Amino acid sequence: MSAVQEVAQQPVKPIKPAQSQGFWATSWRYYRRRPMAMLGLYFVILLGLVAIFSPAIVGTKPVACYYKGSLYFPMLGYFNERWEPAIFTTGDHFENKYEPNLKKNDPDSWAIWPLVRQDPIERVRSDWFEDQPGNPDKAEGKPSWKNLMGTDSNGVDVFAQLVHGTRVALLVGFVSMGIASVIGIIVGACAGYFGGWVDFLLSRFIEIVLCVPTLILVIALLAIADHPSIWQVVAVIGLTGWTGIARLTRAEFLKVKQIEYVAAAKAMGAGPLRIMFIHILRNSLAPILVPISFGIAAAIFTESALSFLGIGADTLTPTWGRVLHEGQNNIRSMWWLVFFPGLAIFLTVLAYNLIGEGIQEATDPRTRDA
Amino acid sequence: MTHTLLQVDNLKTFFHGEEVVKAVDGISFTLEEGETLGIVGESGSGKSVTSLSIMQLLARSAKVESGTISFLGTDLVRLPDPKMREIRGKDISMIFQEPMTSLNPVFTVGAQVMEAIRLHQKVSKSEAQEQTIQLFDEVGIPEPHKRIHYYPHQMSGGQKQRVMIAMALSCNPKLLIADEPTTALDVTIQAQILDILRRLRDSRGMSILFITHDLGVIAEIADHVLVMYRGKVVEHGEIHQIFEDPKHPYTKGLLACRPRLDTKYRRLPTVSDFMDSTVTDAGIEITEKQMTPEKMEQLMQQGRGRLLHPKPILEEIGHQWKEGEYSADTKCVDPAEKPLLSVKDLKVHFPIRKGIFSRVQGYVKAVDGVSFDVFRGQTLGLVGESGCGKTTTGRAILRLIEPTDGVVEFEGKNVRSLRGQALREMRKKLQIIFQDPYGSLNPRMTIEAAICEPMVIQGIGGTRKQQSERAAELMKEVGMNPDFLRRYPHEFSGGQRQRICIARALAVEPDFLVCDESVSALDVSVQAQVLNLLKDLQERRGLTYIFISHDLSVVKFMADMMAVMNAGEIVEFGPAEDIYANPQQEYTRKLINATPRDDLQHIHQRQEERKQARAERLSTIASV
Amino acid sequence: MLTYICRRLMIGIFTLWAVTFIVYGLIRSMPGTPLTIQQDMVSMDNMMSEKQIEKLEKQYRLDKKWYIGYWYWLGDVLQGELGRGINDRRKVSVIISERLPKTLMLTGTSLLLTYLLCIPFGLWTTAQSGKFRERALSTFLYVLYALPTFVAAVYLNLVLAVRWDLLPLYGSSSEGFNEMSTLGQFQDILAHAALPIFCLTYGSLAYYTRFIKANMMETVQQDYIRTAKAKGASPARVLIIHAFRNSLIPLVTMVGLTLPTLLAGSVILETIYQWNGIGFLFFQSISGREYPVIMGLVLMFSAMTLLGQLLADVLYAIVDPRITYS
Amino acid sequence: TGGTSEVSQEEANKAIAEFDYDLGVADFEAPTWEELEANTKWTDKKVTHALEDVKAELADYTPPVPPAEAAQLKSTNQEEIDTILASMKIQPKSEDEVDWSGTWVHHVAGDINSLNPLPMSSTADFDVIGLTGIGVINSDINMRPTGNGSVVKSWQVSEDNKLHKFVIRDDLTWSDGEPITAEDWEFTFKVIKHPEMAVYIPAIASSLEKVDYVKAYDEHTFVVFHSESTAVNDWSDEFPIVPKHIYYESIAADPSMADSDIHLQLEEKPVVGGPYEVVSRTRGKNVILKRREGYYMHNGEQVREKPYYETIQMEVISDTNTALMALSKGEIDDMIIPAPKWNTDAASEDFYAKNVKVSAPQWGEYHICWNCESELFKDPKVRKAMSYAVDYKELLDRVLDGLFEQANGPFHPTSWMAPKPALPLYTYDLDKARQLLDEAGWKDTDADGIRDKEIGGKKVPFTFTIMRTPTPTSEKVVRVLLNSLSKVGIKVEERQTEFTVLQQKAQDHTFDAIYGGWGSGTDPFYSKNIFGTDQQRNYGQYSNPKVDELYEQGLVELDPEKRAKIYQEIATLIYEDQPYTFLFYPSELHGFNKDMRGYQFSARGPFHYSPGMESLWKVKAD
Ligand SMILES: Nc1ncnc2c1ncn2[C@@H]1O[C@H](COP(=O)(O)OP(=O)(O)OP(=O)(O)O)[C@@H](O)[C@H]1O
Ligand SMILES: Nc1ncnc2c1ncn2[C@@H]1O[C@H](COP(=O)(O)OP(=O)(O)OP(=O)(O)O)[C@@H](O)[C@H]1O
Ligand SMILES: [Mg+2]
Ligand SMILES: [Mg+2]
Repeated sequence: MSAVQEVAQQPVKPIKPAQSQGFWATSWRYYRRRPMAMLGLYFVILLGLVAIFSPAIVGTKPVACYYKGSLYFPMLGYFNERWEPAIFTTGDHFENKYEPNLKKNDPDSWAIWPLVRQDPIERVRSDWFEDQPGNPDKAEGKPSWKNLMGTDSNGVDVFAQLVHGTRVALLVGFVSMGIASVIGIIVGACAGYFGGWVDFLLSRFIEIVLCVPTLILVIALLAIADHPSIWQVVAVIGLTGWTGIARLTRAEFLKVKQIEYVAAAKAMGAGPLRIMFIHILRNSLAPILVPISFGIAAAIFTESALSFLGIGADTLTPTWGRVLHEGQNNIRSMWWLVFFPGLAIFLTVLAYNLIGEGIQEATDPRTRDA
Repeated sequence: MTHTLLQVDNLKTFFHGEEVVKAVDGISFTLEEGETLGIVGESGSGKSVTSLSIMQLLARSAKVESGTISFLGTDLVRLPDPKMREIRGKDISMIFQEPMTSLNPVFTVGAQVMEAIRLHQKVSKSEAQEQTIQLFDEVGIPEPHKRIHYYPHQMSGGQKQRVMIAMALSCNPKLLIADEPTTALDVTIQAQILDILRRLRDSRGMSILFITHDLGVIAEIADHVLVMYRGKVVEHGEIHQIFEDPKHPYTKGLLACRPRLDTKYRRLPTVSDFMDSTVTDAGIEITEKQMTPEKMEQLMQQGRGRLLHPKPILEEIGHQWKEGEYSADTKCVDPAEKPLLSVKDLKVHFPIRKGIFSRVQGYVKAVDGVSFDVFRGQTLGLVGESGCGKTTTGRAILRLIEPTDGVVEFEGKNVRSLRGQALREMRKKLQIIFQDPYGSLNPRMTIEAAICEPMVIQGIGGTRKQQSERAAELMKEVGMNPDFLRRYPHEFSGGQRQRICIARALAVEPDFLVCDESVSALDVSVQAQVLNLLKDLQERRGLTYIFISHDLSVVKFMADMMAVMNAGEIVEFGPAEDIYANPQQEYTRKLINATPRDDLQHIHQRQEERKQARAERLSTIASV
Repeated sequence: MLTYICRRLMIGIFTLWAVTFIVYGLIRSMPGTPLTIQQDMVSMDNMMSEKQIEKLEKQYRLDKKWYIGYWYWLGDVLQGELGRGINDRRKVSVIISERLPKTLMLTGTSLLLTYLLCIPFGLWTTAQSGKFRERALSTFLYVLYALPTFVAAVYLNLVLAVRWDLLPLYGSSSEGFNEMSTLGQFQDILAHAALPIFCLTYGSLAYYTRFIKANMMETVQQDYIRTAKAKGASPARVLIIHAFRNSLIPLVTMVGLTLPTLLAGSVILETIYQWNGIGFLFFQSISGREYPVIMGLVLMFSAMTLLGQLLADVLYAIVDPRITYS
Repeated sequence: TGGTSEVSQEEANKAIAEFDYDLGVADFEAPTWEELEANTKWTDKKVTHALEDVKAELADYTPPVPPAEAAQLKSTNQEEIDTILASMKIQPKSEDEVDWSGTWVHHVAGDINSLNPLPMSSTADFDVIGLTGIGVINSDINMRPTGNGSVVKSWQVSEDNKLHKFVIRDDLTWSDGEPITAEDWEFTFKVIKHPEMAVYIPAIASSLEKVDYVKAYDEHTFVVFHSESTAVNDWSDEFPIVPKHIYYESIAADPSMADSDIHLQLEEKPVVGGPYEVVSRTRGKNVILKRREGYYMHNGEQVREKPYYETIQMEVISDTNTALMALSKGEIDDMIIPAPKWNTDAASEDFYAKNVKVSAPQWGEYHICWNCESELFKDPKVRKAMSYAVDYKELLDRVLDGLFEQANGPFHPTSWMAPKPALPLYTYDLDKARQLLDEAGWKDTDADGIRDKEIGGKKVPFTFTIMRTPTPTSEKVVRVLLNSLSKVGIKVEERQTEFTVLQQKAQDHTFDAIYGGWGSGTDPFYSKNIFGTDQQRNYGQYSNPKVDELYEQGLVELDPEKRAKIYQEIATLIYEDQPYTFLFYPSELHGFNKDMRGYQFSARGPFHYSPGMESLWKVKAD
């Protein structure tokens, strides 16, 4: 019998190179397919762009200007005061009033202005721009076309503060949680994987850090620093905020290391690092991702809470937490001081969580296709 | 008078992952009440998916594209979930293929069976426990009173499988779907289980959908057989018809490939000896090939012979080297040679704790004083009933479990004293294929990564690219499509996963390999291919194996020396052929006798018994 | 296991020693001493004389190096004496125990409520994962999360206490509480605690719910869940009995980590609601550099933290039989 | 818990026997009565009856508008505020107007630490003790010391002003019925002076530093022996007293006054001598005071003014938002309104429904303190430049809502010690500031936008840190300065620190600049510890020998006219040296329930003088 039978209607695919992408590359490929997760990512990227271009979006210093025969970029002053060309400060005493001074001192000058002419630090006065009245303050500072999100009780534009505050909002979250996750995961992984006396020592270490109140640590550390800035605060949040992650990692490792594939990896001769970070960690992401994604957002709260307690950043750095804090003092009369930063924080929390959820789903081959 | 219990019509179940996988592609069959339908087929041909489609328990990415599954007149495909739930467990129950991962790790096995009972029967807790103990007893779990309090990880593979069986049987379903229910069971237990199934079927009119690759088992139990190949049914017929007069080349191949206790093959024929499949635009074309006698001869003659222990040792253990009794190419190791692996008085005792605060209650003596030597290039077969400590022995050798006592020497070095780099070196040479293939694959690693990993770790195989090429090659060698490399473990069938594990173990080109039930889930054709591969490697590279299996015919085919284990101890040790021909122990004899038989006479006899039993039942029903 | 617990408790004492040693060092290195504030409290017209300051420094052991001061403190503790408040001259144990019940009432209820809510939320969102209603609930919880407590507290007060006069504005009990009937007392406590408990609870819901969901999503992929379904167990049963049990490990960790918050209280809420609890005390003690009180509180927090960790570790072995401690 | 004394009776007895009350005064040999009378020439000092006097003064007073009408005003301008103040200060014309059974719920922001007057430390303590305690000296509304007529019969001083003799009235009783005698003063003084007690009562001990002894010569006469003859000895006569018969044994047994049962009991219900007594105390919540009959009635006769309120409830609310809501809701009757809330929460309809708000000047000032020893601020020119760089208009009108006045010195212009005529105010003049900085050698030589100067061979940029405490106003105020300084080429970092940290750095002089404020003492002599060389509160290390000398003179000069001149001169010198950049004089902002009457504002607010709290009353509802 030499029947030729057609068995399956399987489509014949071109034989692809068998080379497959790495775990993370594949995860990224799947991540991209999740619209909500991508939305979250886009939002964070948007925040990043806003952070980078904040002085061009809103500010009172020209993005670029031509003055007395040279080209300047005064907006850089928003990143660092020293980057503002001295000719405008100690030189010709512009006192932040660029428009009238440019015209007065050099009729040939020209300037490219930020999209919105508002300042994140100072109240814009009526003599700053020809066609722009001064900012209202206190309860009069309701959102309006001039001040999109209103002004705070000093008359400083809230929109400008939020836009410039994204720099801190992003960095605080990423840096503090970056530090915390790295320490937390490493410590937790070692403790959970090795067990025995390693676990014993590391667990005691975790406990000690857990027990030392952050508040005390913050006050003590900031006292040591000569010029405490937001970075010290970030460092402290990071250096103390890892214990939860470490405990969760440890617990997951305790569980996952019992599973057969760990034994399989051991049998292959995989070293502990490989087993910990390639085999177990990938399978323990679920509980760790949540505190991280929330932690990134929560750092904004912590920053504002610290300023509530009287420790924290200098006020010349606009932050969301500061506007919120300002809102707290005027909570009944100036709702916009709470609403807009609250909204920003909400969107950030949402975005980070969508990303977190996306990562979880994209890294789990069993849920990827669903 | 019978009526149709299950009717599957043109069922198509596809997976929608990165590419569409047509796992089940238009199959139809019917199952009468009280009937047993055996499904055999190539590994990955869609057997499990079919059964999961019936249960409506498909993975999230799977979808029933078309077709109906009519169970007693209701279409299960379109049945809302609450209704389906009433059917599941009560009317249809299922034994899953991989018992290792199918049991909830945080509940005692007893609790899990009791739950199944109490979900569908109104019984008290103690009654349910009573029933559970009885079920455990029936499926051959020793000490059921104690075992119901064990957690899955404390049970051996076969024991877990029996728990699954007990669970599925607990509610007297109308339809039992058994997906490879006996892969991890030794033959005695397997016989016992088949007996139970037969009894239940005949006394209660239960229908069974029996999926297996083991034609012997099919022969023992099935009325009809369905042969699947790549998602399609290629042959369907009554049992004796299939065995007597197979039509499809694939079926013919299957029947021919199976190693029997009495075959004399050195290498096994594979399905490719019976047919050719070519992939074309239209699909797959199958051409039948004739098995020529020359080829048969070649299979009988070519390949390595057996390599026995040095003569003095043979003498010592009571299997004297008798010139002429062994086949011509059977050799003995030179007496001067040192054993590659030497196990002395190995003991592994697991503490048993009870309650939260209580201390160790006692010990399970999983391995209790095992000693043996394995020489380079040898295959040691390790058989014994399920739970006797085979896996534990294998793991203890690799130090995946710290032995309680005893010495394991590999290449003259005590394995227990190795640390760090030395341990790594040892593991490069010493590999193990785990009994639980699914569990031993990292769910978040593509199998390419999984197969390449040992090469990466041991720093062999050249560049990444070369490593993936080698991975692709290995895939081909174990009979799988290299395209699958980008998939994840959960996207494979049971047999495919097993092959992946084999490929992974071979990736580092080890000197010594412990194969723990490594071919149990493979259909005979693939099994033959893999076994041939292992033999070839042994011949080419002088590999040494410890081959753990409950399938005596496979062990006999593979092993040079054989150890029979019982309750943690080796009860018989000697040249494999000797032991088969002349078992010394009652225990060994029992094992050999219990091997399923698939000769036609036996099948006819079974069918006769069957008819009788059915007639009896019908008459009792009529008289009521 | 019992020996394990005993051993851990012994080690815990050592850990406590290390923690208190570090904290003592830290608080002594914070700028300012109890005297800094006391000097300021003296009226405008007067100053403390050098002599007086010296005397006080001696009394508070500020004249000694911090590590020496620590041993004195430790000596007192070993004699069962935690020292005395500086402003409030009572014994530290008295000061703390006076406030503890109030804080416990808030935090205990809130923690209980959080877990009682987030577990069903977490399970529900797992079951409904990806559906619109799940998204809606999650987003709503994120909104709550982003809503600062002090904002919610003030608005709730404004509406419920001032405008509608439904609930008391602040405080933990009404005047004449002791004369009320038991039922009346209960109602009174409930009315006073309602808002602070709400404010203390709502924010963390998103976090815990998401946490549970994340772990559950991991678990429901496992094969044994399929087995449970094959038994015919209802989705709720599958989720609650089979899947949930398997995602308890991280949850237990979380419980262990949140246990100490029972004693921590919340500075902001306690201030807004004039709820004299531990949180406010702690904050006040730090600003006042009330070393003995800080140390007493730290000792208490630490003991609780250690207990939380121990509890979690013990529970691991209970919820997952594969984990053992030898 | 902790209520039971761990000390056994025997131990207690031993402790009592061993406790030497004279330990703190052992060095002083008091003269006998005869010696005293023989060697001293006494002059009488004024003794007044505060409440009676106010009543008498206002007996014929007609308010500009009826109080009920004034209560409708919303204090949007000074005129309205003045009207409210003028109308509300009235005293009842007849007994019937007063709600004698009224309750006054008085807001205090911090917890009441102690009901025992000795260890009192917070303003809230001070409020309670003001109502429950008695003292011999009152401060009148102009902050001048007078004898307290409801306690003393006569007050005489020696020629050198070192001996002060008091004869107290014989109708005074403690709340447990025991008479109050001169012994109680002597006893209390010894307790305060006792070295062992210093740690428990640091505040009060410091006020008696310059008093050698208080001796009771008979039941009603005691003499205060001052160690120096100064213009402010009168104030040292005033210290709170505790009953000897209660504390004599208990303090000896338990000097901490916190452990033994009796002290714990006294802490909840002290034995007091003042118009009110404590009926209940809930820590962190409130203290409820009741009018004490034994105060104004003696042997069945009314001997003093009957206090208006039957109950005064000191309600602790630390959060101002909550307190304001409580005020709106009518749950509290008065509170200090934080400046940022004046035009917001305290201007809302629900606030005015039950309340009025008023403001009145206060003798305090806010400033930026420059560290005069630092390289940056050594030069007075630089400090002056700083003062020119403050945008006062922005600060006062915008940031401070026009509530406060610009300051130019330590003394409020309305006070007797402020220079007359007033010194000119500093103006916002960046060009002047630049000029002064240039003159001081600070120029932007490297064109990086920041001025610098060569100091000791090293180029030092003009950057500094300004510290402040975490209050909303401080932040805004400092911002104004920061913004303008950045325009003159100075980079300022602002550092918000915890109060204690700030305080410590101030005391250690490890700072560049601090934003801060001083409240007012009773007498300008206190400012010596702020501006005197090396004084404890001289955080900025300002030093001017002339000023030091003047302070010495001011302290001993007894003639008020000459004294005023001395302090005016000090203020002028400070104005010239500008160790501080003075910013503003704060006003007391206060909200009252519409039912309240009788409040008048002293330089320290409506309460902290005599009669103060006692003069407030509640109108009877119709
Ligand atoms: N989740 C999945 N995604 C994609 N493909 C899958 C998935 N699960 C199974 N498959 C594919 O479906 C096909 C049928 O699988 P099935 O499990 O039914 O095989 P089987 O006949 O039971 O084989 P075995 O005997 O090896 O268990 C296989 O080729 C497998 O690779
Ligand atoms: N962790 C453990 N704790 C307690 N008992 C265990 C544990 N692991 C295995 N056992 C017990 O040890 C015995 C031997 O188990 P092992 O897995 O070696 O059997 P096996 O011979 O491989 O059986 P099978 O063929 O069924 O896989 C079994 O009775 C099992 O219940
Ligand atoms: Mg299968
Ligand atoms: Mg096994």
